[in-house]
Amino acid sequence: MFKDVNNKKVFKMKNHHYPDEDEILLRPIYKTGKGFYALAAALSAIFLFGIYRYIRQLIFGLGETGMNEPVSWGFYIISFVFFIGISHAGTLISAILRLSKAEWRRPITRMAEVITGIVLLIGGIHPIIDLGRPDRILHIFERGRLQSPLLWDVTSITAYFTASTIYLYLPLIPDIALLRDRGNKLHKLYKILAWGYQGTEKQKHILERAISILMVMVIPIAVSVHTVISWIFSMTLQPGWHSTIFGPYFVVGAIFSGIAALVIVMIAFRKAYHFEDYLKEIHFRYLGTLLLVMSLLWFYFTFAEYLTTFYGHEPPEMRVFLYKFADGYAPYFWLMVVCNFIIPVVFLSNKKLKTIGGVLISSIAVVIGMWLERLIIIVPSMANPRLPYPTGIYVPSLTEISLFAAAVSAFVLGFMGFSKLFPLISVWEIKEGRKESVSIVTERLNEYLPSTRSTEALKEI
Amino acid sequence: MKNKLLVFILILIGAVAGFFILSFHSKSSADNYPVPFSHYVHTTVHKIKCVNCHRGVETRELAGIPNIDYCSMCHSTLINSKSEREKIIYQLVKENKPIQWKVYYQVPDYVFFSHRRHVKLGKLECTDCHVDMTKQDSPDLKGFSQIIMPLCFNCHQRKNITTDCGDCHH
Amino acid sequence: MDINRRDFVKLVGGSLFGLAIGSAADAVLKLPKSAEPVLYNGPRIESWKLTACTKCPGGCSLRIRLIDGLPVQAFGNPKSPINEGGICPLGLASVADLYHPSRLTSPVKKVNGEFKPISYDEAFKILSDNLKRIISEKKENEVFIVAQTESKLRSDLFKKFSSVSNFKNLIVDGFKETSAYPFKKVTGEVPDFIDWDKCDYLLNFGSQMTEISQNPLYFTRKINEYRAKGFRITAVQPRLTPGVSKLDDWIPLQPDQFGIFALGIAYVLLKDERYDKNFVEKNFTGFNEFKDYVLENYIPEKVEMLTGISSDKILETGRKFERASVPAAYFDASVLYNSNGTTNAAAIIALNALKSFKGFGKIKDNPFSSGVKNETKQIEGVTFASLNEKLSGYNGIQVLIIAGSNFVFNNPNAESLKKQLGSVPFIASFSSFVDETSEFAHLIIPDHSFLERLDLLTDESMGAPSATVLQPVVNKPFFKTEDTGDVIISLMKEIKPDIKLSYENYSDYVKLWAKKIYSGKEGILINQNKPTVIEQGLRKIGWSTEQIGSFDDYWDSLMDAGGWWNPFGEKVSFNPEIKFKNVFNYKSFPMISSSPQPKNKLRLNIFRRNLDYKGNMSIYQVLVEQFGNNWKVFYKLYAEINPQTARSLSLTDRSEIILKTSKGKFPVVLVFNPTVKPDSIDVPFGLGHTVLGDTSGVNPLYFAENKFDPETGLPSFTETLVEIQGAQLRSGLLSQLSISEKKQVAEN
Amino acid sequence: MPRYGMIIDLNKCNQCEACITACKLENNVQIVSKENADMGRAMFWMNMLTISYTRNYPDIRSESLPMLCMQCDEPPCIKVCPVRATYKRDDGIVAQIYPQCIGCRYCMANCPYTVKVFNWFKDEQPVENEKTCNPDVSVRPKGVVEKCTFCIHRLQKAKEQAKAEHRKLREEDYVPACAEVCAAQAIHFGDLDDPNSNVSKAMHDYRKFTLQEELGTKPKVYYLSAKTE
Repeated sequence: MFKDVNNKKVFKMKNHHYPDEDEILLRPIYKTGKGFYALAAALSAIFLFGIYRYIRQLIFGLGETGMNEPVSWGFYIISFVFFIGISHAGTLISAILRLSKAEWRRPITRMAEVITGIVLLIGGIHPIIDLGRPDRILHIFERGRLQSPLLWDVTSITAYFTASTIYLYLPLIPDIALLRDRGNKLHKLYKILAWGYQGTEKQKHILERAISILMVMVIPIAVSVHTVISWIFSMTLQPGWHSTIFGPYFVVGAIFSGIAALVIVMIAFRKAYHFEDYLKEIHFRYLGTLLLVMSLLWFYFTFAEYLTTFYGHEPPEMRVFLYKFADGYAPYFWLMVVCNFIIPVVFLSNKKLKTIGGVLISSIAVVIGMWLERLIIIVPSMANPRLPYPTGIYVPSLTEISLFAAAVSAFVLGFMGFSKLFPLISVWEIKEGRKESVSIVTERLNEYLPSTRSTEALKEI
Repeated sequence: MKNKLLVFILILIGAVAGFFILSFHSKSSADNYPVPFSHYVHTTVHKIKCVNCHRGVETRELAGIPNIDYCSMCHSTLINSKSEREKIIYQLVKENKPIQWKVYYQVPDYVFFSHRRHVKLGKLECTDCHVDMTKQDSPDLKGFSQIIMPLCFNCHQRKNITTDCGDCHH
Repeated sequence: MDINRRDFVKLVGGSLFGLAIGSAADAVLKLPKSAEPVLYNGPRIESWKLTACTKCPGGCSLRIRLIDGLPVQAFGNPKSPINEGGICPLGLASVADLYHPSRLTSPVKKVNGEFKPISYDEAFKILSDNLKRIISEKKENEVFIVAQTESKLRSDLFKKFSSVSNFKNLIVDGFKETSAYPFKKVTGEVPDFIDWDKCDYLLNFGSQMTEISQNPLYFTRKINEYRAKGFRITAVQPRLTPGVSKLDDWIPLQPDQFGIFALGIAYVLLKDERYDKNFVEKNFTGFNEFKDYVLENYIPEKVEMLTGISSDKILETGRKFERASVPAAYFDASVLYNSNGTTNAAAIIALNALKSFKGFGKIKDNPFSSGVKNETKQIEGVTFASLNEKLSGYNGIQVLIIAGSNFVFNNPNAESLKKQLGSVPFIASFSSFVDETSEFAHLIIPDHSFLERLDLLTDESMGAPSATVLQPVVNKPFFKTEDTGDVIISLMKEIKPDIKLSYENYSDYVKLWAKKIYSGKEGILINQNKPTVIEQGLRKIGWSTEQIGSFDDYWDSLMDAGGWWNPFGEKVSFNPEIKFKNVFNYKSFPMISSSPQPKNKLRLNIFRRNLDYKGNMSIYQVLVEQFGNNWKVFYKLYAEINPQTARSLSLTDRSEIILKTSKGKFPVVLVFNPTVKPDSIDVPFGLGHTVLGDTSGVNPLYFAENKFDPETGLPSFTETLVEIQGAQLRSGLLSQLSISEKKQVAEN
Repeated sequence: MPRYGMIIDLNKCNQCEACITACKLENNVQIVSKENADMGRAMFWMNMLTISYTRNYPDIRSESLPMLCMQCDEPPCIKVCPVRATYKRDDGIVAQIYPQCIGCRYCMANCPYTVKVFNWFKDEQPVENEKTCNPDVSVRPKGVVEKCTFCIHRLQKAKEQAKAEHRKLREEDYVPACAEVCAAQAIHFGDLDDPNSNVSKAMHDYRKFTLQEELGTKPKVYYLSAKTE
C-alpha cells in the first residue's frame, strides 16, 4: 500500500504516509499556511509593479532611470554585481564544506545551492535590463567581440549558472525520489525529475561521484565569475576602478555577502518552518566564525585598496577617494565600514553576542554593507571623471528602486516556490548523516589522531 | 494518427489560403494609389528613360520622384483620350494637385547611399537593386526586392569595395 | 470519423496557424511597410545662398544651405572680410527664425487683451489713422519711436520718417548708436574704427571686443593678429571673460569706477607731461582747469583708495599708455550701462584727447556716412532717459511705435514700466515675435525674418567701408509678414501725401544706397579674393582693375557676391577739430565720492554672455541649452562666485541658493569660478523671458536696483548689492579682500 | 590612407562656443527636455572644459578647452565594446555604428575624456530644430551611444564629389563643422600624415599638448596651449 507507485488509489489518500523521522522537513511541501499566501501575494504585487516599470522603460527608454552623464551606470549594475556576489553563497560554501568534509554542512548545503540558482538568474538578467536596446541583445552572439570583458561575463555567468544548477539538482535527486515514492499531486513532475533513482548502491555511487566531481569543478568557475565581473571595472581607465586587487577583492566580497545572505535565509526558514532541530545554534556559530573571518579579510582588502590609492595620490584617483571619504558619498562609505566591519566584528568576536540573533544582525548588516560597497565602487568613480568636469549627480528613480525591490521579491518568491516543491534541507543527507557520520567521523579521527600505541611503545622503551 | 494528418493538411491549406487571401487583399490596396502609374507604358511603350523622370540618378544622392508640375509637361493634354488611367492624371494636372506618391525603395536615414556613386561612378544598372521596373504596369510591384543590408554587402564583397561600417553608416 | 472537442480545437488551431504562416510569408514577399505616402518627396537638392546676419552689429556674411529651397543651416562666407568664414552661435541658430513656432504669422490687433489676426491693409489703416489723428491734433511731441536695428539704412529711414512727419522723439536703440552717443555729445564727431595697423597699445575699458561689440568676429581675428605682432592690450573690466583671459594685462574694475581710473591714468600723463601739448593747446579751451582739476584730485594713491587698484598698477598702466606712440583708450556701449556711464565715457575720451586720438581713425570718403544726416541732426540724441521721463510723467505718450526693441526686458524697472506702457493709448510694434515689450502693443505688423528681406548692412569698424548684402533666401515670405521698411515708406506717403520720395519701396531705397557705391566706382565685391598689396597700390594711384557695367548688372553682381568693401579708400586719423572744446569742459566728471561697498553684501554683476547683447537668444532652444553648459547648469540661472568667498559663507559648489536684493529674491545655482571678483557675484543676462521663446530661468535685471544713467537712461547692470539668503558674510572678510577698504580703515 | 586629426589653438580660441552650436546643429544632436537637462542628460558632442590656473586673484587666468571625441589612435572605448559598434577606421576616425549599438554604455564608462553621450529618451526636437535638421545625418534612436565622428558624413560626400570630378580628395574638401565655423580660425583639421597639410604645419609648435597623454590613448586632437611664456 505504501510503496506501490503505480497504484493510483494510493495517491488519493492524502497525508497517509508512513511517519518519517524527518517529517518536519517535508511538511512545507504538503501544508501551506495563510501567511504564505499573504506574503506571496504581497511579493507578487511588488514583482508585478517592477515588471510594469520595466515595460515603461522599454517603451520610453532608459531615461526612466536616474542615470545620466557621466554616471551612466547605476542601480542595475550595482544590483547585478550584488546579486552575482550573493550567488557565491551557495555553490562555493557548500562545495567548500563538502570538500572539507565538514559534517555540520548537512542541513546547510541545500539552501546555499538554492540561493545560487535563484540569485544567479536574477543577477544575470540585470545587464539586459540595463541595456538601452535589449531588442538587439542577439548582436552579442552575431557580432560579439571577445576582447570585451562584457562578453567574458556573459560566458562565465552562463557557465556558472549551468554548473550551479546541476550542482543543485544532483544532490536533490534522492530527495525527489523520496517525494515521488511518497506520492503527491505533482507525482509526474517528480517522476521525471527523479530520473528513475531508486537508491540502489550503484546509483548512489554514481551520484556521489558526480557530486564530488562537480564540487571541485564549481569552485574555480565560481571564483572566475566574480573575478570576471570585477574585470568589467578594473579593465577600464576609470579612476578607482583600474586596480589589480579587484579580482580577489570582489571574490572575497562575494563570499562575504553570500554567507550573510545564507544566514539570513536559514534563520528565516528556521523560524517559518520550525527547523530548529536541524539548524542548531552551533551552525550559526560556525557560520558566524566564517563571517567574521571574511569580514576581517574584506577589511584587509579594502584597507589595502584605499591605502595604495591614498599613497599614490594621483589627482583623478584622489578626487574619487575624497568623494568617498569626505564628500558626497562619505555617509555611505562610513556606513559601509560600520556594516561590513564594525558590526560583524563586535557581534561575532564576542562570545556573549554571538547568538543566533547576533549572527542575524551582523548578517543583515553585511548584506546592506556589501550592497553599499557596490554602490561605492560604481557611482563615485563614474561621477568623477578624469577630466575636471563638474561632479556628476546620481539619484535613482522609482523605476530603478522598484526593479530592485522586484528582484528581491523575486528572490524570496523563488525560494518560497522552491520550498513548496522540494525540501529545503537535504533529507537524504541528514538520514545518511545520522546513519553514517558518527562512524565515519570516528574512523576519520582515528585515522589522523595519534594512536595510543605510541605511549605503549614508549613504555616499552 | 488520422487526426494528426488532418491537422497537418489543414495547416497547409490554411497557409496557402492565408497567403492568397492576404495577397489579394493587399492587391486591392493598389486601388488606394493616388495615380495608377504604369512604368511599362512610360518606359517600354513611350521609350522614356529612367533618368528622364528620376533626374537625380546620375547627379545626386536621391534619384527623386517627379511630381505634378513635371507630369504636367506631357499630361496637360490628353494624349490617349480612351485611356481611363490617363484621365486621372489629366484631372490632377488640371487641378494642379500634388500626387502623394508612395515610396517603396528607401534606405533608413542612418545609411549613406548615393545614386550618383552607384549609378554614375559605380556603373550599376537600375535593375541590380530595383526590379525591372519597365515591366511594371501598375503601382503594385511584382517581385519587389527589399533593400536590405545583405544586398549591399554581397555586392560590395564581390566587387571588392569597402565594407567598412563607417563608409555607409553614420 | 468522429471528431471530439479536443480534435476540433486542434483542427481550428492548425488552420489558424497555417493562416498566420501564410500571411507572414505574404508580408515578407510583399511591399515593405515603409512604403508610405510622401506628398513631396523632394530630390534633396542642395543649394547655397548668400545673405547677412542681423543678430548683432557685426553684419557677418552668411552662406545659407538650402535643401529643396528651404534654409537648413547657416555658415560663414569665407570671402567676407568681416568674418572670413566664421560664424557665431547666434548666427548658426538663427535659421530657426524662419520656422519658429511662436513667430507672428500675420498682423495682429489686440482685442480684449488677446491678439487677433487681421489683414495687412486693416492694420496699416489703424496705424496711419492713429498717426494722422495725432498730426491733426498737433501732438507730434507725444509720439515716441523706439527703433532697434543693426541696419544703418533702416535707422536712417526711421530718422527720415521722424523728421518728415515731425515726430522728433526717436530713440535708435542700436549698439553702434549707443556706443557713439558719448562721442557725439562730447566732440560732435565719432571715430569710425581703431587703427589696428598703427595703434600699438590698446587700453580697453569694459568693451568685450570679441564677445559683445561692433564687430565681434572681426575683432576676434584682429586681436589675435594684433597680439601676435607683440602689441599690448590692457583690459579694464570686472570679469575675466574668455577674450581677456589670454591677454597679459587685466585690471579688474567695476564699470562705475572706469572714469576715476581713466582720470588716474590722465594724471600720470599730465604729471609726466607726456601728452600731446600742441594738439591740446591748439584745439580747445579749458585745458588748464582740467589739468589742475586732475592733478589735484586724481593722485594714484587716492584712485587706489577708491578703486582698489594699486597705485603701482595705475602708474604702470599710465606709463604704458604714455610711452606708446599710438595709444587708444577704447570703450563702447557696454560702458554706458551704468549710472554714471556717460561721465565715465567722457573721462575716457579726455584720456584719448591727451594723446590726440591717435589710435582712432576716420574713413575719408565713406559712401554710407552722409545719407540723411542733415535732416536728422535735430533729432539725434533722444535717449531712453526722455522715454522714462515721459512714461512716468502725467501727460504721457499718445503713440508709441516700437521696432524690434525689447526695452522692457532690458530694464530693471520693468514692473512699473509695464504699468506705464499699459496706460499708453496706442502702441504699435513691428516685432516678429511677441516679446516682453510688444506684448503691450495694440497692433503688431510683424517684420519679415532676416532670411526674407533685403537690406545692406554697413560697417566701418574694419577701417574700410563695407556693405554686406542681406537678401531673401526663400522665394517668397513664409507668412503674411511685411517688411518694416516698406511699412515706414508707405506710412510716410500716407501721412504726408505731398512728400516727394525718390523711392517707392524699401528695395528701391536700398538700391539708392547701392547706387552710391556704384557711382563711386571704388572698392570691390567681396566675392573676390582679398586685394593684394600691388592692387591696393594701383588703386590708390587711380588704376581700376574692375569693369563695372550698368547699375543693374552691378546690382546683380553685388547680390551674387554677398557684399562690397573698399580697402583702397583713404583713412585719416580721427581729428574732431574745433568741436573738441567740450572734452575737458565737461562738468560732470566722475565724482570722487564713490561710496564704499557695505561689508555684508556682495555686488551683483550682471553680465552679458557671448554675442548676445540684446538678451534675446532664448528664442533658440539650442542656445538656451548651451547657456549654462560650461557649468553644467541647464535651463536655470547660475551665479558665479569666487570659491574663497563661497567657502567663507560655507556655500558649496552647484548648490541652489536664493539671492536677495532690495527688490526681491530670486533663485540661482551657485558655481565656483576662481576668476570672479571676491566681492561680487556674477550672474548672466538673457534668461527669464516671460513670453519670448524659452521661458526658463530668471532675468536678474528685474531684481537690480533702479539705477539709470541720467544722460542716456540706460540701466545699470552692476550696481546692485545682494545678500545670499541664509548665509551671513563674515564681517571683515571683504576688507581682507578689497584693498580699498583696507586703506580706508587705515586712514580712519 | 590619410590619418585625420585636429589641432585647436587655445591662444586663438576665444570660447565663443560656435563650434558647440555648429556641431549640435550639423549632427542633429538631440536637445533634451528641461527635466532631463537638469538631471545631466544634455547631449553635446562638443563641449567646453574650463580649467583655471591656480594663481592668486587677480593674476588668475582660465582656459577653456573645446572638448570633442579625441579620436584616439588607441581608443579605450573600442576595446570594451561587446558588439563592434564602435571601431577605428583605417583613416583614423573612431566611428560609431548606431544600428549596431546595444546601449550597454560600457564605452562611456571607459572613455577617459567623457565625450560619449547616450540617448536616454527618444528624439524630441523643438519644432524649429526639426525643420532645420541636417538631412545628411541620421537622427539616433533611443538607447544608443553616440559621439563625434569628425563629421564623417562630410567625408563620405567629399569623397564622392572628388571621385565624380576625377581628382583626389583635397584638404579643403573635408572639414568638420566645428572647424568650418570657427571665427578665430583656431581649429585646424586635416591629414596628420601629410606633411603639407595645415595640421601638420601647426604641429611644429612647442605649445602642443594632448589631454591625458599618460594614459597612452594617443589622441588625434591636439591643443596648442594659450600659455605663451
